[in-house]
Amino acid sequence: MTALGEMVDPVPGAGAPHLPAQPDLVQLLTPEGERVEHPDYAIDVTDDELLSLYRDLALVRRWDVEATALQRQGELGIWASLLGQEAAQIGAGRALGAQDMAFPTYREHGVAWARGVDPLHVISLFRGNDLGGWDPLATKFNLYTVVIGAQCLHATGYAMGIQRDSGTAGGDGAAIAFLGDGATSQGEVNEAMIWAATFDAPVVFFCQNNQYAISVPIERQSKVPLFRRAAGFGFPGVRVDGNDVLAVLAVTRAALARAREGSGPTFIEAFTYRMGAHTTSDDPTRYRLADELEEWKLRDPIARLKAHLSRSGKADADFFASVEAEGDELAVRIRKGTLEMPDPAGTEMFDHVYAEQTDEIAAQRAEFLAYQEGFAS
Amino acid sequence: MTALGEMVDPVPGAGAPHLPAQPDLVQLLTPEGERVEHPDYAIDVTDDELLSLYRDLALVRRWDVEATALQRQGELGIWASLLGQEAAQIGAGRALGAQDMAFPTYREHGVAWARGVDPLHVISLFRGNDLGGWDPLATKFNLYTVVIGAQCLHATGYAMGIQRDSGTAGGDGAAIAFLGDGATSQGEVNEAMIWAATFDAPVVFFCQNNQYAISVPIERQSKVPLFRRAAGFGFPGVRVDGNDVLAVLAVTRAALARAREGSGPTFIEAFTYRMGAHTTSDDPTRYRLADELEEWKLRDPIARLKAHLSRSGKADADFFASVEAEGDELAVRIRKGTLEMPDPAGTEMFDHVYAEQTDEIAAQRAEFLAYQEGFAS
Amino acid sequence: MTTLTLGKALNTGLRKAMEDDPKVVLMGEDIGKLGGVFRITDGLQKDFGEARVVDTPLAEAGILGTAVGLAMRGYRPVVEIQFDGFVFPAYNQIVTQVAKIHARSRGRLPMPITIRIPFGGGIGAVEHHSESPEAYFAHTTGLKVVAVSNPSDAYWMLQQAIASPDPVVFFEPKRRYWDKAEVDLEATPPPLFSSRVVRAGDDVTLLAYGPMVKTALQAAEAAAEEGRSLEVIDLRTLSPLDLGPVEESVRRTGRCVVVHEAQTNLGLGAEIAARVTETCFHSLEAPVLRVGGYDVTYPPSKLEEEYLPDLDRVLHVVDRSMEF
Amino acid sequence: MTTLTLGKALNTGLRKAMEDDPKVVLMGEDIGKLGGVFRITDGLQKDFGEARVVDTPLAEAGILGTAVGLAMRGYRPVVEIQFDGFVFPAYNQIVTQVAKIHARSRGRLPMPITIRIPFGGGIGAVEHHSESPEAYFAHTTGLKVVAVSNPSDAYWMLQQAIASPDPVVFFEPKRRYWDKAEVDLEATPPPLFSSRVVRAGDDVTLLAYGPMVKTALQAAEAAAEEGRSLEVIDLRTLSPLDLGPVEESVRRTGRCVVVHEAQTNLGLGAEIAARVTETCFHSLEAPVLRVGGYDVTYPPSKLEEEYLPDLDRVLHVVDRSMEF
Ligand SMILES: Cc1ncc(C[n+]2csc(CCOP(=O)(O)OP(=O)(O)O)c2C)c(N)n1
Ligand SMILES: Cc1ncc(C[n+]2csc(CCOP(=O)(O)OP(=O)(O)O)c2C)c(N)n1
Ligand SMILES: [Mg+2]
Ligand SMILES: [Mg+2]
Repeated sequence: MTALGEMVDPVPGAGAPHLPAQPDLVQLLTPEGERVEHPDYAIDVTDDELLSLYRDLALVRRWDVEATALQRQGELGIWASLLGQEAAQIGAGRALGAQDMAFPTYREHGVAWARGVDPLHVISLFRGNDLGGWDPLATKFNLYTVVIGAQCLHATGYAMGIQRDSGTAGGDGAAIAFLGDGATSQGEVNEAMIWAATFDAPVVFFCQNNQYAISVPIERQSKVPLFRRAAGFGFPGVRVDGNDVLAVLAVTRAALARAREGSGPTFIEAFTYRMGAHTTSDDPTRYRLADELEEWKLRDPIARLKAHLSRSGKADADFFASVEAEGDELAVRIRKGTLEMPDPAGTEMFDHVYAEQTDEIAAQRAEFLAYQEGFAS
Repeated sequence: MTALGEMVDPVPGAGAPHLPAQPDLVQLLTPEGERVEHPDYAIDVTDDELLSLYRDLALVRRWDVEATALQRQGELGIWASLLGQEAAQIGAGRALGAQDMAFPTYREHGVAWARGVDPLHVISLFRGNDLGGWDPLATKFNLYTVVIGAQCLHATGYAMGIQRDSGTAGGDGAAIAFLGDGATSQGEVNEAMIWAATFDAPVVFFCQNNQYAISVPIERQSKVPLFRRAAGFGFPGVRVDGNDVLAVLAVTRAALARAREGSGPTFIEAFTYRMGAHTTSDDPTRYRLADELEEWKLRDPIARLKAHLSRSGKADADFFASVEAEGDELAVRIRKGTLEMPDPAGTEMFDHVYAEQTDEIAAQRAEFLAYQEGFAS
Repeated sequence: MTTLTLGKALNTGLRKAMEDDPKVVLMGEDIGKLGGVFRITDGLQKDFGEARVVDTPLAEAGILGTAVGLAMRGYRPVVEIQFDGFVFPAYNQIVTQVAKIHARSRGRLPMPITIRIPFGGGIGAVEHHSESPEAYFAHTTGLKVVAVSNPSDAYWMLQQAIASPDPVVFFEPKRRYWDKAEVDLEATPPPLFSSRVVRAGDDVTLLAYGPMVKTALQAAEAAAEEGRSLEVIDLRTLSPLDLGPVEESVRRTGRCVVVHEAQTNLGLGAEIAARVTETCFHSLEAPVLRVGGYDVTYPPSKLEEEYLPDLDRVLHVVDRSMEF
Repeated sequence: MTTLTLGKALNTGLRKAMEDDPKVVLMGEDIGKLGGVFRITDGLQKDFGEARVVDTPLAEAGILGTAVGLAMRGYRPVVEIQFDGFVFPAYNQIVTQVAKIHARSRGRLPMPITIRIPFGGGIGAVEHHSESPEAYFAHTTGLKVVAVSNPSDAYWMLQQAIASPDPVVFFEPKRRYWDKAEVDLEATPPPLFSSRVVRAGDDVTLLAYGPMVKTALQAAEAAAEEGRSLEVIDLRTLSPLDLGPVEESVRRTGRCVVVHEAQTNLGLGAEIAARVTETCFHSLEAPVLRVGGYDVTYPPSKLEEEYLPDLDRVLHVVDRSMEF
């Protein structure tokens, strides 16, 4: 029999996950903002990079807060908040190279940001204006995928395409699939890992274990740490402190490099916490205790970097004020852009079903227009 | 990162799988018929039990050979041979207790035999007379499931039922799901393992790794030994010599006992070889070398036990002759029973779609009968 | 008589079914502690325990596949699919197993599984949360399919579906969850697989089910004001279909219009048109006409009002029927 | 002109498509070394290599899901589903991803994926190997669906499907794989999404597709001997439907019968009946009638001849049509 190891996952509902006590957790910045080293994941970041990471974290949170407010005011149908997961997303997003292609779920606003996607394009989806408004090929950021886990196979297939394009295993660029802890239970997600292993596909599975799938805690999906799953499929898994942007950056960079050089997939479990509701439709007080959130606030990913920057003297009050001002501008732009967003034309729904329009849909489109005109007259 | 270990699977296409060199393989009887011990799997079998195991192995092979012949003669639509996998199936089948429920694929004739299913009931399915003729609840042997892997979730659900019936985890009895090496790639199979782990369900996943999924070799499904998969889901996996009926019996017994006592699932990889074609429709010469088969013949599961019984003096020529005679009788019974099998009535197809017949189907049945009578007149 | 929302009627029906039969087990994502994203299972885990109200891992095939195993062990699983668009990971289990096991086993393995699916649009949601996949199931031999339109049916039909020895796909009109009506908890309900005339009329027979029954009734109301009399039939059962009342009606009216949210092409309206035309051929003064969703991908929510059939589109097609 | 079996015509068409476009990649179970269980991909891995003819792990969702990713990367995946009954594990990817991504992306992500499915019964197989699931796909907006009936169409339509920028579900009549006919490899084929009159006639319009075209032609032959003239139309495309030739025919004959192996309830015949009745209402002398599989679980093979429509059942229904 295979020994299972002794490590037991912290139980989120039962108090604080004791991150420092996790022997396998990769961390480069403690919750107190102290820089620590990890034998496998040295990272070389300039002060400017650190500042710009901070800026990204702060701005995506600001975007998120504004979007939540817009939803509350009836301007968005729904919003899936990334609150608490900024470091996981910015760390992963900033690790991506120009050739890499990202396959998000519906919550990766931070990665979208790092890929240069216009926040308003993300907002328009949640407003109900479109099903995905940005250019997924130009931004190298696929459209949001709502069906849990479906994107993991897309990423793997895309990675198989990279292999074929370069003619050498690995080729140029890699794919990265984002997924949640809940998604790990979907058959398709497991198939994606099996395929990736079989074909040594240059793909990274980046799992944000935010402890919940809506109301269902992680223990219902796995009794052992999720990163262990990968070994069963024959490739490495690693658990990183998802609230530590440096560690995430380092671990993701390493995994992407490994993929690009033809050594196959890696599974990254970013251990983090969803500080807000699942979406604006959700009421987390029904399934988790306030205490838990309080514990996690002590590990806030932004406060942590801020503490590091302040204490080490890498940033001063002016810097933080300037980021805040930038955040204010961003919020204004988002709000204004949202309110001014024109409604889509009714004919839109007929125009993109197929690349080659069918007579049937063309006829329904004409009928629709005639019917609408009947009302107008 | 999790170390993956150094063990590399033998590549069936590239010569012989070097069974003795596999450190993790559980074996109690060498290919030469020598009894060896394993620290984790002591087994206490009486001589009578050994003889009856031999008898089972020989008789199911005889059944199998007869069915193949019947198919060649046009009496069966198709036949899925178990040739080479007798020990895996009899070992597992004989490990089952009266309360345990088995969920086969389409090849577990050996398990059917051990459960007391009438071979003619299995034959009638392959003849095209029915979709499964035995009583799955009375025999505690589910109907054959052709959709690869679907039965693994059924077994897990059944095991969850056992838990509920007894009111205590584990309860009385366990479920066992049979699956092939190819099946391990199906999403649903992985979901079954996830569920089983989450709920500590009393279920054993018994995978016959016969090296191929039709033409596709095991390396396409997994680059690491299959039994390792289980650890990733949080429960034990074990690799047993599938051509060693004693080892299979011991390992399966232990896994079932573990399940029954509430300790959750086990994954068993029975390392074996499909000595015949995938089914009678298949031509294995298109995808594998004759050498490979020759190598495996040296590990024949029946010859191995026979050698042990002979050499140890536990059985004499009379015994083997009597088993052969019994086999001849069985073959005659199977052949006769097959040829005499009445064709199903046309109305059969209308009668079991629902437990409560619908007016619609009743009307189609009447229409069908009237139409048939139109021809008769 | 009690006044209940449709959602609360379902909740009450579930509770009753669980009290009546200890073998009823509920499974789904977020149905336990949370009580379901629509709160249809609210309070049930608290009262019946975790063994009978199971928060499952996030895997729909897993939900249906384990339900099959539980059914084999004598349980009556009632599973919740969180939204219509998320039933497809379970499709293999539903189509190749749930629907076939009774026939495969010649009746030895009944599959008394109820698959609850909140369906339809109109709630302003993102992709996959507003679909009407009923035809996929109605086309599948071995399943029975029903759709409820009002609190009373919700209460009764859910209990009947759970009591049915056959697998029932149970469609709930999610945008009507908050609609209220009187429910007689002591009544004798009509059979599960029966349709029902919900408004009598003479000029055109209007068929609907699920969320569109309300729309059809509104259309009939509006038509009445213009002196046109629509007979509205709530189909209730989509497979088997109960077309007796429909044929009786069409023989009187000579005209028939079917309304559903699902894409028109190969939607339920197609089958009904084919059958009614065959059985009522000489009575029909117009072809059976359909008002369905357009044959396009379900649009972003800002466009769903234009996509979904509404009172005006129904009346428009009724007019077309009258013009024949 | 070359004489080819339908299976060989498909093989030849695949080869041509791969030669013409280096982005064509074949994926499926056992399609490489074995050449497919029906040998449709025979020899292609040897000639085009393992990167272009991929023996996949045993997972249909994996096949379709990775095909989506390859399509995003500019490839044109042609996937084989080994048998009709095994497409359902991939159903989620097909319905929620393949069919929707073009619309989701407003055309930025075309999905030129061809899904080859051998379908239909009559080969004496065990469960799940004889089904006709085409309506599930035709009802799905965003997919296009075709079915071939003869070697020439097999050769041309497969290439056209692969060249199509949209996802095409390509149904192959497995029991006709061994049927031979002349194929003109230099011809200009008709458009992919068009139906075709394959035998002219005056009394009844008979519609069929895939394996049933041959049956329909045989029925027309037999009817002719009794002095009854059937016009046979091979639908070829199931979504979109090309009903122009059908309507033209029905306006002349006044009668229409649709044949398919699939269960009748909500099969293609339903949609065709609904549409043809609407467009030809005043020409119809009888309702559009359907000859399909009974609405039962596909039976064990000893009963499949009684289950499947055959020449006699077609003629029987033609008679019923004439009696109206
Ligand atoms: C196939 C499918 N089933 C159910 C849902 C409904 N649903 C949306 S989000 C969610 C939970 C996802 O949890 P996780 O994967 O942990 O991601 P998180 O939301 O925590 O980021 C569920 C069940 C869905 N979108 N897709
Ligand atoms: C879902 C599904 N896909 C494809 C098939 C066709 N098929 C039948 S057996 C088989 C290979 C199975 O291999 P494995 O699981 O190793 O079992 P074995 O036949 O070797 O015992 C395949 C692909 C199927 N039955 N079900
Ligand atoms: Mg989560
Ligand atoms: Mg195998």
